[in-house]
Amino acid sequence: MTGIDVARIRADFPILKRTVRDGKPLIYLDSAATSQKPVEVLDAERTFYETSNAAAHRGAHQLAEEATAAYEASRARVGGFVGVEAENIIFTKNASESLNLAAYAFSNATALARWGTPVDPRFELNPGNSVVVTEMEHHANLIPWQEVCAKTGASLRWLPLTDSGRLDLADLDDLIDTSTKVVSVVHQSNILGTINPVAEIMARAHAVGAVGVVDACQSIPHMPVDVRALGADLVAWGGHKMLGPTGIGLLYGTSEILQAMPPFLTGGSMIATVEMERSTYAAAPQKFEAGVPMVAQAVGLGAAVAYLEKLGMAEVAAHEQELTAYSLMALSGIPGVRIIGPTETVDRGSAISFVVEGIHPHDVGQVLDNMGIAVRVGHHCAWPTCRRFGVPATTRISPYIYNDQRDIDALVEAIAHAQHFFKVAS
Amino acid sequence: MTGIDVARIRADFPILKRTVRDGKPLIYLDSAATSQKPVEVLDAERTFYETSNAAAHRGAHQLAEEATAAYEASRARVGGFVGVEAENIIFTKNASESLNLAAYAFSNATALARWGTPVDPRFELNPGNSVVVTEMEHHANLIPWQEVCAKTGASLRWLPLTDSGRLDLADLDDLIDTSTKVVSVVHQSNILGTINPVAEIMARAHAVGAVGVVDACQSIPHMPVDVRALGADLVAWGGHKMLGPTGIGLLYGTSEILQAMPPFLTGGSMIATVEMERSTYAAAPQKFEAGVPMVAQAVGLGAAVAYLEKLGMAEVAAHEQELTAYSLMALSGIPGVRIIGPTETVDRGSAISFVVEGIHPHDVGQVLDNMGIAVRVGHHCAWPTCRRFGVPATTRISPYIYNDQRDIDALVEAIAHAQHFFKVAS
Amino acid sequence: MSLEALYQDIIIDHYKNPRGRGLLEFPLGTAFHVNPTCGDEVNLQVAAAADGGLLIGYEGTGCSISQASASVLYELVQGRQVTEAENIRRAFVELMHSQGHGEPDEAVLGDGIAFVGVAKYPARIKCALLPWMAFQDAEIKGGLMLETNSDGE
Amino acid sequence: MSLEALYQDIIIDHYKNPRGRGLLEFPLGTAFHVNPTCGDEVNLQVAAAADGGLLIGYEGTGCSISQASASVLYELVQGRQVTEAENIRRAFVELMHSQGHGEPDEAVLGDGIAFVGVAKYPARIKCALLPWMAFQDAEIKGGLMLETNSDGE
Ligand SMILES: Cc1ncc(COP(=O)(O)O)c(C=O)c1O
Ligand SMILES: Cc1ncc(COP(=O)(O)O)c(C=O)c1O
Repeated sequence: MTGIDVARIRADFPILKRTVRDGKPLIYLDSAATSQKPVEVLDAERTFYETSNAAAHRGAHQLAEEATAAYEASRARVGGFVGVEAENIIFTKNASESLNLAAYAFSNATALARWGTPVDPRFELNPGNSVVVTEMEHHANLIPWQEVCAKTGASLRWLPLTDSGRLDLADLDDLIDTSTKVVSVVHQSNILGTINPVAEIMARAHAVGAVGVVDACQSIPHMPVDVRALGADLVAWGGHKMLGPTGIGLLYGTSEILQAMPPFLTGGSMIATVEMERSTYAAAPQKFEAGVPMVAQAVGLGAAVAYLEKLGMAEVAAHEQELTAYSLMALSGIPGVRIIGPTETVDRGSAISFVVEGIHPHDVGQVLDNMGIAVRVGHHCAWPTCRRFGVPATTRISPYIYNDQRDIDALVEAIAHAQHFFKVAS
Repeated sequence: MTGIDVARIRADFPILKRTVRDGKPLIYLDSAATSQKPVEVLDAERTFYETSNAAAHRGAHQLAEEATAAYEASRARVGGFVGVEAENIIFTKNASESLNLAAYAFSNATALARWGTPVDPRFELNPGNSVVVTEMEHHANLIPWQEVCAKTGASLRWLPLTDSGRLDLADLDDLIDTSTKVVSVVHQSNILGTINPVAEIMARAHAVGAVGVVDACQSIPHMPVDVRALGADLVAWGGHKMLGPTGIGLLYGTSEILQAMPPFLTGGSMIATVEMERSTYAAAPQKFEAGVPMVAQAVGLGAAVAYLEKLGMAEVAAHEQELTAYSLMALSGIPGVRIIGPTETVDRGSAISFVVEGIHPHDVGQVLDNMGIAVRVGHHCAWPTCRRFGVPATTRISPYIYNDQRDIDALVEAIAHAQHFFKVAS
Repeated sequence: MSLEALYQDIIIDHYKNPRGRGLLEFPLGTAFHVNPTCGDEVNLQVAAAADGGLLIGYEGTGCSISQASASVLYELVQGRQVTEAENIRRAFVELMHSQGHGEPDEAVLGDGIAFVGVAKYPARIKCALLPWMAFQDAEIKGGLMLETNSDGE
Repeated sequence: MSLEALYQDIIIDHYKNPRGRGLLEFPLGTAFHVNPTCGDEVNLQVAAAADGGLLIGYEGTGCSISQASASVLYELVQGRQVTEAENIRRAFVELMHSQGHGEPDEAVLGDGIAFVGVAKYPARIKCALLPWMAFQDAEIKGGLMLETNSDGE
């Protein structure tokens, strides 16, 4: 038993009281797509709108002061949550924007250099250069790099996977070589649940002088993460998967890298001086935050962080670890069910993908949904990973702090029901 | 008298009941920076989180269905508000992102073409090409184009201003010539209040085969706008200035242009197929919406649109027109006050910039703030426009549906007080 | 709604025993469509017989709904004239947009009427429509239909 | 807080009658700083006299707070040794971060103590600090101070 009191936590999440599909109690097992939000987060956003709403960093009146203070307090809070200074945290709209921001540093610098703007050569890519990802990336950490390669002539490489769903690092030193200018890898896979040895990979990246990027979307919401210990230059994740509002994402960067990167979105609030012909830019984080920011969402995210800190991330991780062990055991026990990804709890998180022999994942999901159980089916934005394992799609559960073993028991029962309904061996 | 009942409207905005600076009632005249939000918008967001929160377009369970339906219903509602189909509306995080999305089409296409990806030649820029803006652009519609030029070798041109704050179109046909590939102009200036003849400019853009972009941030919240009548290919604006939540912006595009443009942010949900080496993309609007979207904010924005539709945009415009006439008269009547921008109501909106002789705008704003009046001071993210008028900054009022003549009376009194306090002639 | 109402026996039967599955030797038009959210795939081909009747070939992988829908499509349009087939296609599309309130005409839709329950599940409508969209696309590519006739479905 | 408490007479006086305003003929270091939100500008120059005492030149445009602050800066550090000036600068920065609760030492800050009210207005703190940041920067550029001594203000 961990220190997480699921019943008490559930009381903080209004949506968990609703029913679905003709009165079935909702069992939400899709937190890897997006988490639910506690009432504290909803209250924080609303209170902001009702008392301090104004354009942060854009006015001198009292509301603007309060909005700016609230926005910046949230930045500091998020920074503290992952062990860094406020000024190393950039607010984006989602993790995809954060990863695109990182990727565009390379295509932008390359284009700027071509026309004579001095840039940090680390970001300049040529046909001889390579970009390295893994075969288990979410599309958000794959396609931006494909686009970078298409725009610069660089080539994309990837670390392959073992049959058990781990990174195969046998050729690490060959794949990441002196041609490599950026290495971007997922910390915890959203489809396999695998937790990768990112510090080791980042060390190799730095050994060849490459910039290191980590996609921490599925790790930071679920376990204590000291982002500096990841050894990366840039770390991206989202707010909506960690109890925060939709519409807010995060990018951590070392001061050094943020200073070296060209801006991404440009416009108001990210400038130092502006003339018709040219502009100069503010220091990070402002440099990367053009336009009126998502202040209310930042405030909501601050409340989400406070909620998680109150629970304690070590407790959250322990709770999920326990649930993962239980789920792996329960699912392995069902004949015809195959887990796609590591089958032991070592270095794996609570998101578990599986296929049920003879039933398409979409149909599995439908039966589960009909019984009130919300899971995700499909390729989970990791289509190449599905191909690697020879499946068109999977069914995925992804529990969080408001789930317990009874939810897994219900899942097991529902899978048996699906097998019965579709008349496949069970 | 117009059909706008300010007292009734004010009752819908909780924040307007608060006091500032030691008990002064809040007089909010900074809606051009961001508007306040009626309780209907706050309720819609909250209800969404409490009942239907899930990742839109990313799941098959009931919550995901509801979230997707709510998100898409909002898209249709926003489209209807400006007279277009849902599929022509793209959700972004703010207007700055919308304008960057437009600008990146050019730098991305240029880079892609260089390495062999076929692109629509309208988006490919070379040193011989020009990009045309105006001298009254918000930084959000200036700096992205400066960056495009820096990344492609194209050059930036701009339509100059007359002393009365209007566009000087005398050289329109010379400035927009066959070298021009994109013309991007503001519909209503956020600093001068000027409403520009964008249809005429867009017609000239199209006559030379250029893409036409309009920044409608300050027009769509304030008057009925049929975006198609603007004659542009792309129109950008934000949600937070039209009663909607922070963290949501809009981009309208013709079907033809959206299909021709390369994607901007890439990742999940914007794809058709994905392999490690290459991906193909979904049709617009999905093509431009990577990652889990700002669903709750879209829902809130839908409620904002409903609120404005209930009032009627023609009524909103009439109310503001009346208030503009009153404000212009009142401000012109104060000795030492100079209005920067048109001094008649013809083709101008309610945002009015002014300087008070002998008092820096920052100090004017401070006195106003101390008396409970929230205005914006500074260059309003239109620094080159300030320079054009030989002022380092201005004080700007920007009333909206919840303001009335008493707010302007209070303003006039406060300006007199500032003149008294700083001992300048009044 | 009960699972039985969604997955009518007819659907399961077409899923487990697809009719006419396989590719054509000499297709006029081929369209490969994918449902990007779940990865369902249908490869659909059309050709015209000497009497103008349609010949249909198809293959695919995916959920029961998408694959059964392809089988039903084959059964309904194989051998029909293009205009007849178009009426059937439109009737099926309309049924899918009925939000479950449609009253499908069995004379037109045959086994297709079994999909009435699918229309209640927005995420599954795309599955059911997948082969029908590929069909329309294949007809356009094969020159059997003008693009402007397309209703965007 | 009353306007009078924010805009103390001393501030208005320095604003209307700036002390020592003007540029140096032979500056060692020059720093041009801008407040990007409001456009306030200060151009600040440093040089060292034969006795090591600082020589200050400045110009600028902007609000009363930023311009008065430059004038006070001149008054406080002109002729001082670099280390003395640094103590004054730190005391001023600290005062600005006191949120209005600071108890400034007049012996160190002279007319600078009039800025105590400014610390209550986050948006104005930047105005007051503008010349002081430019000062530090000019000292670094002029080789009078090491960059690593910078406290990032
Ligand atoms: C591993 C991973 N990376 C990136 C993303 C993209 O995050 P977002 O949807 O917030 O952009 C997700 C989630 O969707 C994810 O799980
Ligand atoms: C004319 C104009 N364009 C662009 C913007 C930028 O909008 P946003 O802050 O929503 O990105 C604004 C407002 O800030 C504006 O007034």
